[in-house]
Amino acid sequence: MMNTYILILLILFGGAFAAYFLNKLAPILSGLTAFAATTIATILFYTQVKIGSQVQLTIGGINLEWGINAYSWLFSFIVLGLGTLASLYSIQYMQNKERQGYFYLNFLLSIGAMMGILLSHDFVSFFIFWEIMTWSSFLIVIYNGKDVKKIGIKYMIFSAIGAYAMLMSIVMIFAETKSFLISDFINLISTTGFSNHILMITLLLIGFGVKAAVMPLHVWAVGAYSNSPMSYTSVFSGALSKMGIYGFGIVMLAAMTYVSPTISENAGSGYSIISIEVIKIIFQWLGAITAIMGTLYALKQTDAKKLLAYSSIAQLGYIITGIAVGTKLAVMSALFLAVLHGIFKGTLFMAVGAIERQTGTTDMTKISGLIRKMPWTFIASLMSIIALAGIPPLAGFVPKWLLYEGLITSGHYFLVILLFFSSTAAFLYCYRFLFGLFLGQEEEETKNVKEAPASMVIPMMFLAGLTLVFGTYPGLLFKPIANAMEFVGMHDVTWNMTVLSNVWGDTVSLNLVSIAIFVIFISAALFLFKGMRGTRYVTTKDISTSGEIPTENENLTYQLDFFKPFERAVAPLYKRTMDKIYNAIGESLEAVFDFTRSIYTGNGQTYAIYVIVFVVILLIFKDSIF
Amino acid sequence: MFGDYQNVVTMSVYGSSIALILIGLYGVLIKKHLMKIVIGLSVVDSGVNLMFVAVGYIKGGTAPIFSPSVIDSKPLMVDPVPQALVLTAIVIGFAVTAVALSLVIRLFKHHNTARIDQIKSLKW
Amino acid sequence: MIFYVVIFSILALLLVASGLYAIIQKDLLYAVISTGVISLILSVMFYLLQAPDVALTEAAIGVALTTVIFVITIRNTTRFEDENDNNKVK
Amino acid sequence: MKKYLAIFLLLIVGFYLIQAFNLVPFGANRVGNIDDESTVGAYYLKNTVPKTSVANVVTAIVVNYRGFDTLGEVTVLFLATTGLGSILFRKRKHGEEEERVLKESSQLVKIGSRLLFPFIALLGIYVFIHGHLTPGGGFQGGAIIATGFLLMLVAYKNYKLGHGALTWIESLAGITFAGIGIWGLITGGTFLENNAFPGLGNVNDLISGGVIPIIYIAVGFKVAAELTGVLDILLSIKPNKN
Repeated sequence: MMNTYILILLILFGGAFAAYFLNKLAPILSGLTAFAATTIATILFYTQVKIGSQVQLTIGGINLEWGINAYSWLFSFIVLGLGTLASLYSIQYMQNKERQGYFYLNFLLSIGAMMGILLSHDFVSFFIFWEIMTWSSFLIVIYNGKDVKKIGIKYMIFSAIGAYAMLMSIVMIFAETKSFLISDFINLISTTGFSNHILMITLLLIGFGVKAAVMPLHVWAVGAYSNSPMSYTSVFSGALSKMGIYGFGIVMLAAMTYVSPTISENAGSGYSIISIEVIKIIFQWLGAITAIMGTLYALKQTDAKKLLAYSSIAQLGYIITGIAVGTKLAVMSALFLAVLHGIFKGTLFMAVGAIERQTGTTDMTKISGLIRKMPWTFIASLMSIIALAGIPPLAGFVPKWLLYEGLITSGHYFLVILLFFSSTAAFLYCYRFLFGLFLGQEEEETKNVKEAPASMVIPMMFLAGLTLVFGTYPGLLFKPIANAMEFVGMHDVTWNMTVLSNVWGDTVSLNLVSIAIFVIFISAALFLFKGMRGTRYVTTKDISTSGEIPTENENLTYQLDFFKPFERAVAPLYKRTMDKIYNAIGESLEAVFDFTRSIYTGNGQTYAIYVIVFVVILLIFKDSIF
Repeated sequence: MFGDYQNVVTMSVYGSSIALILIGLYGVLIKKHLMKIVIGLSVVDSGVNLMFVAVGYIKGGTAPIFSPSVIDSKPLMVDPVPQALVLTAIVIGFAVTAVALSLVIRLFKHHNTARIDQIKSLKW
Repeated sequence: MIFYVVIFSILALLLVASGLYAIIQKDLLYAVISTGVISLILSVMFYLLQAPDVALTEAAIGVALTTVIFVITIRNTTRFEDENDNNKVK
Repeated sequence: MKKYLAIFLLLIVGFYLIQAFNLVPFGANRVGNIDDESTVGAYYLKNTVPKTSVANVVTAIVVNYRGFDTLGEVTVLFLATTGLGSILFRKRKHGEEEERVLKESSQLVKIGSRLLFPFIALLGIYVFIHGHLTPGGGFQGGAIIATGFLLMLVAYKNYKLGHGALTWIESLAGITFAGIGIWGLITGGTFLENNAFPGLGNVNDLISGGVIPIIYIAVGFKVAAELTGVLDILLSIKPNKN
C-alpha cells in the first residue's frame, strides 16, 4: 500500500519534471506527459487504493502516517478528476503559449501536492505538501508576467500569513500532544486548556481560511484566479481552494462536533463547548458575508474571469457556512457543494478559457452572441450556470435545498435570509454571464470565431454532464459523503438515491422533476424553433435611441451598467472593500516603518555606535547580568 | 627584567594598544570619508595585534625557536599560540583591507564621491 | 635594562602619535603614510616582544603592501578628506 | 554632538579595557610549566621538537597543528583576490591594450629596480624555504616576493605579468597544499599528517620537519601570486578624468 502511495506521488511529481524537460524537445510533449501522468495516477488510485488503508512511518523519531480515509477519498474525486480533465483541456489551450514546460511543471506539482495533502495523516507531511501546493500555484499565478507585483505579491503574502499561522498551530499542537498525527490532534484537543484550544483552532482555521478565501482573507483570490491560465484556474478554483475546505472540515467537524459530546461529560471543561460555539458562529457569519459580498462584487464585473472569480468566493462562502453550522444536513450540503462547485466552476472556467483562446478576450463588453459560433461551449456553460444558480434538475438544486433545510431546522433563520438573498442575486450575474458572452447581437469582431477544439470541449461537456447526473441521482454523491461524515463522527446520515425530503414530510422526487422539466423544455424548444424562422438579425449600430443620434463616444453595449439600478440599491455595501482596509493597515504599518527607519538609518556608523553602546551596557551591568 | 620601570613598560605596551584601538574606533565612528574609515579599521587591527602579542609575552622569555644553541637547554620561551594567531590575523587583515578599498574605489567611480554623508543610495 | 624601558616608551609615544595623526590629518596621503609608520613601529615592537615571525609579517604586509594599496586607492579616489580641497593641489 | 557621544562611549570602553588588562599582568608566565603540558602553549613548546622536528614553534603551529586554519586562510586570500577582480572588473573595449596609467619612471629607478628585484625575490624564497628553521615562512616570504613585483610594476609602465603563469602557480600551490593533506589522509590516517611524506629528519636540518617545509613553500608561492595579483588589479584601474 505504501508503494502505491509513493508510486502515485512519484508519477505526479516525476511527471512534472519530465514535462519540464520534454518541453525542450517539443512543447506538445509536456502537455501529453501531464495528461498521461494524471490519467495513470487516477487509474492507479481508484484501482489499487482502498478506503481505510494506512501506513505508519517513523522518520527521525517522529511518527508519521499516510493513508486514505473516506473523507479524503471524497476530495480525491475533485483533485484527480478535475486534474485529469484540466490537463486534457490544457493540451490545446496552452498550444501556442510560451514556457509550457514551466506551466506543466507547476501544474503537476500542485496536483501531486494536493494528492499528498489528502494522503498525509500527519501534520508534517501535510504542511510540506501544503507549501509545495502554495508555491507551485504561486508560480502559475505569475506565469503571465502581467500584474505580478500586485497579484502575485498579494497571493504570496496571504499564503505566507496562512502558512505561518498553520505552522504555529502545528508546533503548539505538537507541544500539547507530543505527536504530529492528525488523529491524535482530534482525540486530544479536548484536553487542552481554554486559551491554547482557541489559539490552535483559530490559527489552523486562518491557515485553511486563506486557501478557502474566507471573507477577510479573500483579497488575493480574484487576481490569482483571473490571472493564471484558465486551464489551471479550473483546478485552482475547483480543487485547490477545496484543500482549504478539506482542512476546515477536519478542524470544524472532527475537532468540534466529534469531540463535544465527550467534553460535555467532562463537566470541568465546559468552556471548550463555548469556545467551539463562538468559533462556529463567527465562521457561519463570515461564510454568509463572504457569499453575499462575493455575489455583489461578481455583479459589478465586466470581465468574465473576474465575475467567475468572485462567484467562486461566494460559493466557498456557502460551503463554509454549511460546515460551520455543523448539523448533519448542513455539512452534507456543504460537502456536496464542495464537490459540485469543483465540477461546475471547473466547467465555467474552462468555457471562459475556450472563449479567451478563440476570441482573444474575456471582456463581456467586447464580445457577445457567441451562441452560434461556439454552441458546445454555450451548452456546457448553460448547464453549469443552471447548476450554479441552483435550478432543478441540475445538481445545484440539491445542496441548496439541503442547506436551507439544514439552516432552518437548526434555527439559523437570519443566515437563511442572507444566503437566500445571495443566491437570488447570483441569478443576476449568472444571467449577465450568459447574456454577455453568448446571447445578444453578434459583433463584427467575432465574425470568424470558431468552436474550440474537441479536446477542450470534451472535458467541459463531461463535467456538464456530471451536473445532470448528480442532479437526477444525487445519491451517487450522497454515498461517499455519508461515508466521509461517518468517518469524521457524524453517524446515521440518511440519504436517498433520487428523492429529497425534509423533516416536515415534504419530498421532491428528482426523477419526476427532471422528466417534467424535460417535457417543458422540449415543448418550449419546439415552440421557439417554430417561431424563430422569422427572426431578423440586426447589427449593433441599429439601435433605437429615441430619435437622438448617438455620438462616437457613447457606448451602446448592453453589458455596461447592466444592473445599474440594482447596483445603486446596494451601493453602500460596495463602499468598504477589504482592499481598502488592508491598504489602511499597510499605511499605518508604513508609519511604524518610518519610525524604525529613524533607528535603522542605513548608515554603518550609526550601527557601529549601537554595537558599542550595547557593549558598554553589557560592560557596565556585567555583574548583574552574568 | 625592567625592575622599577615595569609599570612604564606595561603602560607603554598595553596603553598604546588600547590607545590604538580607541583611536581607530573613533575614526570608524566619526569620520565621514570612506578612506578614513578603512584607515581606522586598519589602526584597530594593529592595536588588537599588538594586544595579542603583548599578552603572549613572558618576562625573560625568548622567541619560540629552538636554534641549535638552545635546543638542549630548554630555555624559557614566550607563548607561541598568540603569535600564530596574529600571523593569521595580519594576512586576513590585509585581505579585508584590499576588498574594502576596492569597494571604496567602486563607490567613488559610481557616486564620484567617497564621503558617506553624500552617498545616499542605501539610506532613507 | 633602562634601555628597553626608554625604547618601549618612545615607541609607544610614537605609536599613539602616529595613530592620532592618521585619524586627524585631512590629507589622506599623509594619513596613509602615518599608518605605514604605525606598522613599522609595531613591527619593531613585535620584535622586542620576542615575536620575530609576526614582526616579519607585519613588516612585509603592513608596511609595504597595505600602504601601497592605500596609496593606489588614493590615486583612484580623492586625496583630501574634505573633497573641496582637491582643487588646491594638482 | 555625535562626536562627543562617541568619545564618551569610547572612554567607557577604554576604562573597561584597562580593567581587563589589569587581569593579565604584562610579562607574567601564563604558559606554566612546560613539562606538565598544563596549557596549549606548553604542549606546543614541549612537543614540537620531538614530534615534528621543526625548530620554529610558530611555524609548526601555523602549518601543522592548525593546518586546517591555514588552508582556510589561504582560501580567504584567494577569495579576496577573486572578489577584488570581480568588484573592479572593467569590460575592456575591443582591441584595447591593457595598460597601467602610470608616469614613466626615471632611468635610475628602472635600473635600480631591475637590480634589486632578483635579490628581493631571493630573500623571499630564502624566507619561506627556511620557514621551519628561522623566523618567517610562506606568508612573509610571499609578501616579500610581492613587494619585489610591486617594485617592477611601479618602475616599468608596461611591465607585463603573465596572468596565466600567476593562475597556474596559485592553483598548483593550492592543489599541493590540499593534496598533501589528502596524501596524509591516505597514508597516515589524518588530514595533513606530518610524517606522511619525506620523514621527519633531524631538527635544524634544512630537510626536516616532514611536510611542513613543503607546505610552507607552496604557501609562499601561493601568497606571492595572490598578493601580486591584488597589486596588479589595483594598479590597472583607470582613474577618473577630472
